[in-house]
Amino acid sequence: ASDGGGSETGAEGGDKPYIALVSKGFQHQFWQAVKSGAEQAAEEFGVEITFEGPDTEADVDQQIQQLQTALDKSPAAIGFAALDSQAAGPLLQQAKDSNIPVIAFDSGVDSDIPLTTAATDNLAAAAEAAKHMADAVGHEGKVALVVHDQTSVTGQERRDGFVGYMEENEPGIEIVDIQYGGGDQAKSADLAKAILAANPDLKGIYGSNEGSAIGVVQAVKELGIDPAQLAVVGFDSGEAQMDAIRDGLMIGAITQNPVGIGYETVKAAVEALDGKKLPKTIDTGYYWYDASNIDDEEIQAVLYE
Amino acid sequence: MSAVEAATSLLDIEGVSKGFPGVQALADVQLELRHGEVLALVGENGAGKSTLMKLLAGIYTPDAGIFRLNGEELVIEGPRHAQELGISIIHQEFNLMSDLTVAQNIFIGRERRTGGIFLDERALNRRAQDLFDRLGLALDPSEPVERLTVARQQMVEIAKALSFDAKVLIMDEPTAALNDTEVDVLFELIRRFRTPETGVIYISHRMEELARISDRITVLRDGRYVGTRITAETEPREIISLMVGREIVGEQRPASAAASGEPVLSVRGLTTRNLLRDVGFDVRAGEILGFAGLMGAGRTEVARAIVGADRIESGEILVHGRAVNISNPAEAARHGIGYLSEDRKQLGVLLERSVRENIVLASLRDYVSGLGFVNGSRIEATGREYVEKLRIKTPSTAQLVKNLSGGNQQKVVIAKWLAKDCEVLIFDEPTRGIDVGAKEEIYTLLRQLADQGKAIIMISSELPEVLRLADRIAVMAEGRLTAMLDNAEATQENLMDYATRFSSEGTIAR
Amino acid sequence: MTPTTTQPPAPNPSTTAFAAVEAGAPRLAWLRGSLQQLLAFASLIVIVAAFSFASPHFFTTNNLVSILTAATVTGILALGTTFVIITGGIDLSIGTGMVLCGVMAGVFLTYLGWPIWAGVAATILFGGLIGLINGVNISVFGIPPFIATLGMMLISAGLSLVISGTKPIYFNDTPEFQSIMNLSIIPGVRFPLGVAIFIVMIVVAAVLLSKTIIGRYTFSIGSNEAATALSGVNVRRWKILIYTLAGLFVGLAGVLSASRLSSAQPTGGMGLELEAIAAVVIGGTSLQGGKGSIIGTVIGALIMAVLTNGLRIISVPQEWQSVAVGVVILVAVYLDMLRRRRS
Amino acid sequence: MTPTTTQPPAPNPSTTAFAAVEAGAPRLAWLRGSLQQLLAFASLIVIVAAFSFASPHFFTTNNLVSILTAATVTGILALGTTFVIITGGIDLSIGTGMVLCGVMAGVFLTYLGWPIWAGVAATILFGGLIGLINGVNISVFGIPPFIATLGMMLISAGLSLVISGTKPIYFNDTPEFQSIMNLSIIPGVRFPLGVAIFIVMIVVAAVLLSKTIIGRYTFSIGSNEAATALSGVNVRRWKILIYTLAGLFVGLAGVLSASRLSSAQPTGGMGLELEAIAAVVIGGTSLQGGKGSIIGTVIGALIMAVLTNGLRIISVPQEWQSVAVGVVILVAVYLDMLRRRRS
Ligand SMILES: Nc1ncnc2c1ncn2[C@@H]1O[C@H](COP(=O)(O)OP(=O)(O)OP(=O)(O)O)[C@@H](O)[C@H]1O
Ligand SMILES: Nc1ncnc2c1ncn2[C@@H]1O[C@H](COP(=O)(O)OP(=O)(O)OP(=O)(O)O)[C@@H](O)[C@H]1O
Ligand SMILES: [Mg+2]
Ligand SMILES: [Mg+2]
Repeated sequence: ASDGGGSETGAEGGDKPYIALVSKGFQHQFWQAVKSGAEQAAEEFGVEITFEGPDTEADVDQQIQQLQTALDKSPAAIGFAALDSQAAGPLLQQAKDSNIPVIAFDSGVDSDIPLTTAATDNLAAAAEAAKHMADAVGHEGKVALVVHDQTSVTGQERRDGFVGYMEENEPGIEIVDIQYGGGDQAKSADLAKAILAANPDLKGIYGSNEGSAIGVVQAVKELGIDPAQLAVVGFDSGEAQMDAIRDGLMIGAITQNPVGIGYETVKAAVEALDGKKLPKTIDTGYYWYDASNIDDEEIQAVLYE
Repeated sequence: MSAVEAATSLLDIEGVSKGFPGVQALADVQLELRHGEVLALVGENGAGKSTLMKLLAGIYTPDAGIFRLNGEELVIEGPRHAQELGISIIHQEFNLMSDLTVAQNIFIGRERRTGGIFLDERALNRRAQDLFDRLGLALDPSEPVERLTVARQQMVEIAKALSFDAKVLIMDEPTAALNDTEVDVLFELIRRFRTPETGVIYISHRMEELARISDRITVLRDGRYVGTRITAETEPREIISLMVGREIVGEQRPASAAASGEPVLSVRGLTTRNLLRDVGFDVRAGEILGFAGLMGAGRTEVARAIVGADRIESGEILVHGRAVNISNPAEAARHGIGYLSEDRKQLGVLLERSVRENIVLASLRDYVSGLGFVNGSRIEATGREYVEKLRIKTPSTAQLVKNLSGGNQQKVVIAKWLAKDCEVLIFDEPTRGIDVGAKEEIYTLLRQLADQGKAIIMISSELPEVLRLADRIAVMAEGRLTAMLDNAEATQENLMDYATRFSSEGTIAR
Repeated sequence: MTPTTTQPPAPNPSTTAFAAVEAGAPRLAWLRGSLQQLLAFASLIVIVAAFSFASPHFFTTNNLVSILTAATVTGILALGTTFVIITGGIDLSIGTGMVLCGVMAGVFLTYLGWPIWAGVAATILFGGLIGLINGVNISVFGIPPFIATLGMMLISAGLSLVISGTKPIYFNDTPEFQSIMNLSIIPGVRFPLGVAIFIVMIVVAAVLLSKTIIGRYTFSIGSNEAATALSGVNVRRWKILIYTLAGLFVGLAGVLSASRLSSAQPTGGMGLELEAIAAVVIGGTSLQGGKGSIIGTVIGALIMAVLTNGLRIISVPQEWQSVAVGVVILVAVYLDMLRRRRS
Repeated sequence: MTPTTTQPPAPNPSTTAFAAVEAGAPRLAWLRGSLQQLLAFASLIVIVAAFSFASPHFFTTNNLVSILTAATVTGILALGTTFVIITGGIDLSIGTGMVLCGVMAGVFLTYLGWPIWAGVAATILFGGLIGLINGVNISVFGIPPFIATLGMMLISAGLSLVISGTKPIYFNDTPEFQSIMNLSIIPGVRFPLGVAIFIVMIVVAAVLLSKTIIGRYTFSIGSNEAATALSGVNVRRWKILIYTLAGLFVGLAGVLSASRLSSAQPTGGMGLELEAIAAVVIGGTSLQGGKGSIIGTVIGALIMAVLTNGLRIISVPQEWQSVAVGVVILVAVYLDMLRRRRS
């Protein structure tokens, strides 16, 4: 320990402005990619950041505590991806009262406090996945969903976007089962196997995030199902999913632009500190990728391993 | 004892049977307790004494039989009901809550509450203190029970039983853990408890006590009623033969200090933080060294310090003249020293494991092949050998130890150490709860072991036992060795004298 | 022939011999009761001092209040669990049970539109009901506590989703609901009502455990259940009562956590039981039963909350945080052991 | 005077309230050894029969193999934990410890490029090391098992992230690695090698527990640790060994789970410990120590796996699934109790 005044903590970072990011997750690849985007921006704009998120996306309370701690460190600005906007209400108010600008990211914060939101339109992205699924199964037959979470907004939007598209546009397609695997690969694999056992004539499965999608691929492998008989559509990237697409086990997946989300969030925070006017939303976009375009430069830029 | 003839029956039991899987513990047993008497109940280990008493205490339900209290037939529905009927019992095994204080234990279930839930600890302690004053017991009401020695726990049990307004007081081997002095206190308490309205059932394996305290003696054998005798008119020999079904010839005291072997274990200047002060002695191959002393004199602590169960402050342990460093019982075992604890339930048996597993616990390594496999059939053979040798009453060696009677559990612990080939065996109260017949057999076994060249330390609170068996006798008081006598020099009187040599005048003999 | 002397017999010689034993042997045990907590408390002080030294943001009124706020919900759960653990039992259902209670608060207040006091009372009683069912399963049906409360943990987790329709329930009709936890009761300082409730509950639990019949039987059952039963205590009924009591604390925790989040979140709660049990055990309560204290539990809960907060404040990278918490818990408990052994 | 009745009357069931406490207890214990497992087994059969009846897709070779596959990793964890629980201890670190072992497999095979056999062996030994540390913390430093392994749980969770850099590690250099779990060993049926390994480990664990000295001491220590120590058994050393053994199982589980996913996932694992402990306890092993069996644990693990799979097969809505699992566990264990009491 130093013998000085003890003021040289990472949180203070000398004279650089400090921006605290509280995300919805931390451990998963997706969030790590968001983090790396944020770090890029931090370097570029000369700010100090910290990046934290709860262990699971069900843990609203842990996130609230992280937000509280972030506020107690008196940051220059806060980036926040709310698990539940209303639950964070009092703290957001506290931020506003202390004149700390708040930038929402990943999913909207249902409040007028955040100056802007950098996010993917999950409903549209899931609909895009559904469209490709419909094409792959020839617009008829049974499909099922393995979703990562039943209660989170992203889980619900990626489910509802997919289901909604099918209901509206694809009368020949029947959704026979929706199960939730918490994004855990082994668990998702086990439940995909159960779905396949119960529905031997299933034509396709959609996995709503990386862990779910890889779990489905794992089930296909373990059951030795001919990939031509079963269309697997995924979400997000990661090496395993990219390999599965290259190997033809998966027809393709939707990727967001997590690096972009992180980057835009910090950038917006810096602009807010500089007193610039921000747009209401920053759409960070999504992309469909499959064997045909996976190695394109544009796609590679938004994929992470 | 005019009461014996005149008195009417307080408690009457007829045709009682109770079976456990594989064991018929009681078959058609009868018993009559008269007003104002102390009825001794005797029998070999496993004869069914405790089982019968547990039926009276409402813990077991009989398979058949009739109970009458003051002539009135009744069914005992549970422990609470038994208490309400005025039946109070001191169990053979302690039933104390070790984390609670003495007073809390005594009045558990009978607390006085204010406002429905609040307790007054001070009032509770006062109540307990009143009780102790009345009984003349030196117990601290606010002391946690876990800190009490076995003997003092027994005192708590006794105080608890006497704190009920009981008509029938049942005592299941209350003196097994007590010393002569405490026995005197207990007998005084029993005498005071006895009124024309009350009666006591007293279970013990100590024959000499029966003559002192009981009016009549009822004998059980193998779960059956054998007979009842008036104490004053009966020779102990007759009782024993009723119990055992044969004559027991108690041998005489050992011829003389024949043991002249090498000192196997030597203790020098043993001092512990709590109690022991400069204890030193030798034990030779082929001898039995007895340890006498009052409760808390420190005999157990000497044993525990030797085997590394407790920390030594200063002093040396030498095995065959070489100083050894023993910091736990496993190391003691490696140096060939085994210790049989006085606390059977806490430190002796594995209650939930089988008889044979308990018997081979200390010697298990002898039953292991190279790869760590244990030889089950050899274990079974050893188990059977000791079950027969010590006449352990059990349907099989696979029986769980908790289903054995108290005395048979004690035999299992003894068997555990007999099965292990130790050079030095320290037996702390080895015959606690063991019946007269079996005691003789155990004495014989110990003597045989000594004759094979083993060194044996036997701690016992029964002076006759020490005199009967030990070649030399060490006497302790207040953590010091006050005497080391040859058997020939020792008498009950001088042992007692040395055992009460308190404070500085104690001389260290070697 | 029975001399009914009023005078006790003269103290027998052996009493003198007791003196020696009493002087030494029990010393260790004698100190345990009071020292254990002091030592855990010492660990807490050291940890607080270390963080205060490491960051100027740590030892501020606001942050200390944040720590207390973070400790409130787990702490209240831990208070109730202390009773259960002292009986030698365990309660795994407190985490998801609390979540279910939060959802029920939403049902009572938002779906059914009850007045706030009724909804809060009903929620706490609902927690009691969960505990009652646990108690009956354990006491009457003889299901081991681990299994009985594991079953309840799963059932509660599922029912929370079912009842809420897998969506958070917001307290739109009773916006005052959030003041139960959040209302600032000291002008100038952000000292929330919830923390005050926590402090009151600590006192209540401590009194219950040390001064009342329920506390006495809690220790007695944990110390030796069979012997307690043999003494004529209706152990079954008391165990049911103790689990019910723990359930009431769960209900209260449910109210406070829902109030804090201004919403009933139907997910989560898993893992909270381990945190609460950890607080209890760090505080010196033995899982074997028979020993424990409320003050110990409070210190345990504070150690956990301070660690979590402090590591964040000094910006330890998140992946290292759980390593640090693990190591500190091990070291803190080990030092306790060491000092207790020495003394 | 001694009426020598020839035949004792047949024992009839005890009727007082305390039958359960005392009179029933020995009876129960006498039969427990053999009956316990049969009864848990009966529950398993009933559950399997019910699902087979409810869905034609349940009782198919493929699905049964799926169930076994799903049971493998938890099952292997539960096998090792059985030893620990029989000693009266607990191991909360198995879930995240397994994750850490998977990450170490990635380090050995991918980062360090070791040959596959060396990497696998090192991973299993690494699991043993985790167990060894637990054992030392518990045995030498006297930290209660709950705390010692809770600390290790947190440390492992953190280290997995630190070591992997929070990224999955893929076994790119050793693609054969995935065949450890997935290789189909029976032509025609998709019977994976991993399941065969599970079966072998069941046998190994059962032999260790019932036929070797380590098993004997496991039971002795759990039954009465102090008495075992006074019998000259080096209890400390054996406890360290037993935790190390459990760690080796954790290492193997880490290999199998990483192999199954062809990657070392640095997250997750929390909660797995409760699943494994639940399997052990459902299988009749007592958390008090001294009692238990491997076959019971296997049945417990299968009950859990069958329930999870079957409820999915019959398409019970997810939110109801955990309710159903909870209820079935309660009922299954209760029926066990009931039948054991009766018999
Ligand atoms: N719960 C039980 N289960 C099975 N058998 C039992 C049980 N309790 C007692 N027994 C058996 O019943 C018989 C009588 O036991 P009991 O304890 O009444 O003997 P005891 O006369 O008190 O002997 P001791 O003098 O050794 O105390 C013994 O053979 C014992 O093994
Ligand atoms: N440090 C200690 N902690 C707990 N108990 C202790 C300690 N030291 C001694 N004791 C217990 O206190 C008692 C001390 O007296 P000790 O047993 O040595 O005397 P004793 O002559 O064997 O008398 P007794 O007839 O009571 O066994 C023993 O029961 C011992 O186990
Ligand atoms: Mg008896
Ligand atoms: Mg002694």
